Amino acid sequence: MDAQTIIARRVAQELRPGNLVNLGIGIPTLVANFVPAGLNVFFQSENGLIGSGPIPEQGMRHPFLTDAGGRPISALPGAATFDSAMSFGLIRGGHVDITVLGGLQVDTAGHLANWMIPGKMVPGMGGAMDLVSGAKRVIIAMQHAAKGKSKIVVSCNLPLTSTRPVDLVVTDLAVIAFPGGKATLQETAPGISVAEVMAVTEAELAIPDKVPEMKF
Amino acid sequence: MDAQTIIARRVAQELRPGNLVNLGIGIPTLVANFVPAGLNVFFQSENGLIGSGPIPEQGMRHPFLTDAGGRPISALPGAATFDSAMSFGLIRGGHVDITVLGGLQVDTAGHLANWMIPGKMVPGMGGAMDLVSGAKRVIIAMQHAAKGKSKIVVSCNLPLTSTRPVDLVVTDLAVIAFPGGKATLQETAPGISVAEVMAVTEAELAIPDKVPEMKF
Amino acid sequence: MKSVSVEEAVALIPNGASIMVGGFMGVGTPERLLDELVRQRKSGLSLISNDAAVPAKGVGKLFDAAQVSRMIGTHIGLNPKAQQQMLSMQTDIDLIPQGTFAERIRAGGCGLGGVLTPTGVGTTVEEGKQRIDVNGKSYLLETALRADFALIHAFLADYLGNLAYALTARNFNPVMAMAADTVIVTADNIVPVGVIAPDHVVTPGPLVDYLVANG
Amino acid sequence: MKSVSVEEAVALIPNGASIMVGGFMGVGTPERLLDELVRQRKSGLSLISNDAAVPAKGVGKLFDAAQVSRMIGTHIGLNPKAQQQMLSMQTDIDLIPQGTFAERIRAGGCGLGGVLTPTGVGTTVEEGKQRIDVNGKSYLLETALRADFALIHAFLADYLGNLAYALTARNFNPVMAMAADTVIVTADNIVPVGVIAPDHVVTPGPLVDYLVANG
Repeated sequence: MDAQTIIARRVAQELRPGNLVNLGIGIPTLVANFVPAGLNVFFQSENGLIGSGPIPEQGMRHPFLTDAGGRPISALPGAATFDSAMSFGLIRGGHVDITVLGGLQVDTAGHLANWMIPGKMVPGMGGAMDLVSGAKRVIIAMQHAAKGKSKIVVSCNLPLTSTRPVDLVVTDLAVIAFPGGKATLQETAPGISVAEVMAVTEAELAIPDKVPEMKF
Repeated sequence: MDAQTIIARRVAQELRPGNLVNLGIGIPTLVANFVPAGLNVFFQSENGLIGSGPIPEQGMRHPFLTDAGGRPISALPGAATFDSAMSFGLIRGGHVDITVLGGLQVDTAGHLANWMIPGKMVPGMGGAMDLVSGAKRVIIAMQHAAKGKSKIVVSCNLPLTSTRPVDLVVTDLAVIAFPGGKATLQETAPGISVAEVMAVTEAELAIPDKVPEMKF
Repeated sequence: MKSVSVEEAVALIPNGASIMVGGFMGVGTPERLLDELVRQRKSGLSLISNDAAVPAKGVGKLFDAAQVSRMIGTHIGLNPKAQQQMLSMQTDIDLIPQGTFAERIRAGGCGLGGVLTPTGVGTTVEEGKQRIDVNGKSYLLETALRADFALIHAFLADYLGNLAYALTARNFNPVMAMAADTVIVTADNIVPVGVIAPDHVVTPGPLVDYLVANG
Repeated sequence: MKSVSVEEAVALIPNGASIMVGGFMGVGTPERLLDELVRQRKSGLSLISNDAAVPAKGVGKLFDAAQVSRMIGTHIGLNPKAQQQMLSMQTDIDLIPQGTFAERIRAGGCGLGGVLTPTGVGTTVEEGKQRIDVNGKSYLLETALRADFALIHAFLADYLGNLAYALTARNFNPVMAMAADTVIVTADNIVPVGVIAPDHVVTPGPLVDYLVANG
């Protein structure tokens, strides 16, 4: 399994029946591919849709049915559309059960930075700040390190997305939660030892007595 | 013409083509009866409708189509329904061109009291405060006096509905506007002299050189 | 979303709960839930409803049975029982402007702390509230309103809980369906998925916790 | 409501005007109005739009022709020209959270001075804003946003200007149609009164000032 598949499959295990789920762009989008049939989760696209489905065949696409990146999507039976004020009312009001987002850095306390690298081009935060402030559960799906540097850091030096800590981080090497506000290793990826995770993690992780491997 | 008809007919003359109009309960409701055919005004009912029409025949009424007092109404072709947040967004946002409301007192500066008599049962302000705060033009349709006491007063002693002054008061005796924040007699009712209006008005009215009679 | 009987739905509501009830003068109110609230003799309810309707109709039934200890609303002028209970201090009734009522509930449902409204500035409504000026205009800070339960009535509900409303029976139902911990819905018509087109859904299914089965 | 040609509609907009433009990545944007804004070489525009779309699409066309001097939006990541114009200080671009963007426009359209949102508290977004605590939770006061013109695209418009939107092309159009002094609409389909049922109207006709005639 490649890194992205490990992350996406593991995140998919967090979804519960009936959950309303918002997936960010990049690795988070892949999570939809690993949702068990019959789980009946609803995917929200923040441009105004609940019930978004896979990319339709050529010839079945409609220019007025796209995801938040502007790419064609389909709608499943029972879909609902709404305007942007309602869409972010759902997000900010805690009606979205889970949001899965990419990350640049997550720190020991669970703070996320994922929208801006000072000195580089600033694309804008889009919906990220609202999603992290408002969703019931925030899951970060990202590579454990980028260019050899740990993305799990002692303290974010990039601008924060929100002061609300995330709930779970899933990387290609580990699952990390934040009980009591302290980054804690929950699982390791298949074939990866606790020592290997610690070696490539800048932040100090709390290590429980037993750290199981991810199960697929 | 009786007092109510004078008031309602005169107020109807204030409506302009395409206006979105909200009529309060009581005399204001009668205004709809005097709108010239083809003027194309839209009536809003604040419980969630634009395009409200007259009471339908028995047997054509629907329990889910009522005015703000809960009475059956009809809807005209091109009607639109919406929720209460939208309805008051239209009102507060200045999208309602004219609201016609009843009044208990209007003072020299145009301040209105129309929702509460201290010591008496308090029914609640309903939508009155939003309508007076938000509508583009506020017209008060009321009797000039009640139980021999002028309702056009020096200063309201009843609790105000809003600090925003009303634009026009139409009574069975007079039309009063508030140019420069000063109650000014605009017209008298047919057969009523300026002196007669002044005699029954507590507030001091500015009297222009020429005060025409209402024309019907 | 779970489908339940009306008895099961109302059994979820404890005495003393805060309940938002959709409807405007009883139009668009979930009458079956109110009948069952009376039958199960729920007491000490905190009612959040636009008005008190009239006796024997809508939330008026709760005043008939003296089940309301507190109410936030905008108008009770057509229900003499609600008025009596207010004057005899049996029920604590807080009357606020209707647009403010709608926005406070919407704020509660949309995760906003409150809104700034010009309505009520300089009137008795201002008492105890913060006045905030923006660009030279004065507003009152009106804070968000939520409840334990929202009791909602729709015209159409599909098997997933997507809701559509009819005419003036929509009123406060859509905003209330977002502003409570538990949302219970009755519908005139329960229909298969797809009967309500995506663009015609007003309240998306994931907002609904319990849909009361029809007889 | 008045029916006008696309040339007449755009001629109403002066150089330097503030314009809200509906659409999300160009989906639900009134393309004909944008083509005409380019053809009439309107300059110095203050653009209020969720994003900068992509070159040659939606509001992207205004960046292609360097007609935007100021923008308030949430994301410009997919339009390199907008990014260049921001970095070269040719265009002053204010990027804010998308939910805040939607609420500020809604507040502008609904006569609210602003809203309290938790989004952005403790981040760079808080700079220069008032923080207000309600019930122990912190919020930012975000003020209302309005424009001189709103350029709106609907799927259906009837002869009275009632509008309905299709799928994700709805997005910011309904809130913007309430938040501008003058509202100009294009529609895929202009249809007789009654084709859009009252319960399916999203933007009522009285909000529309100009409906652009189809060819």
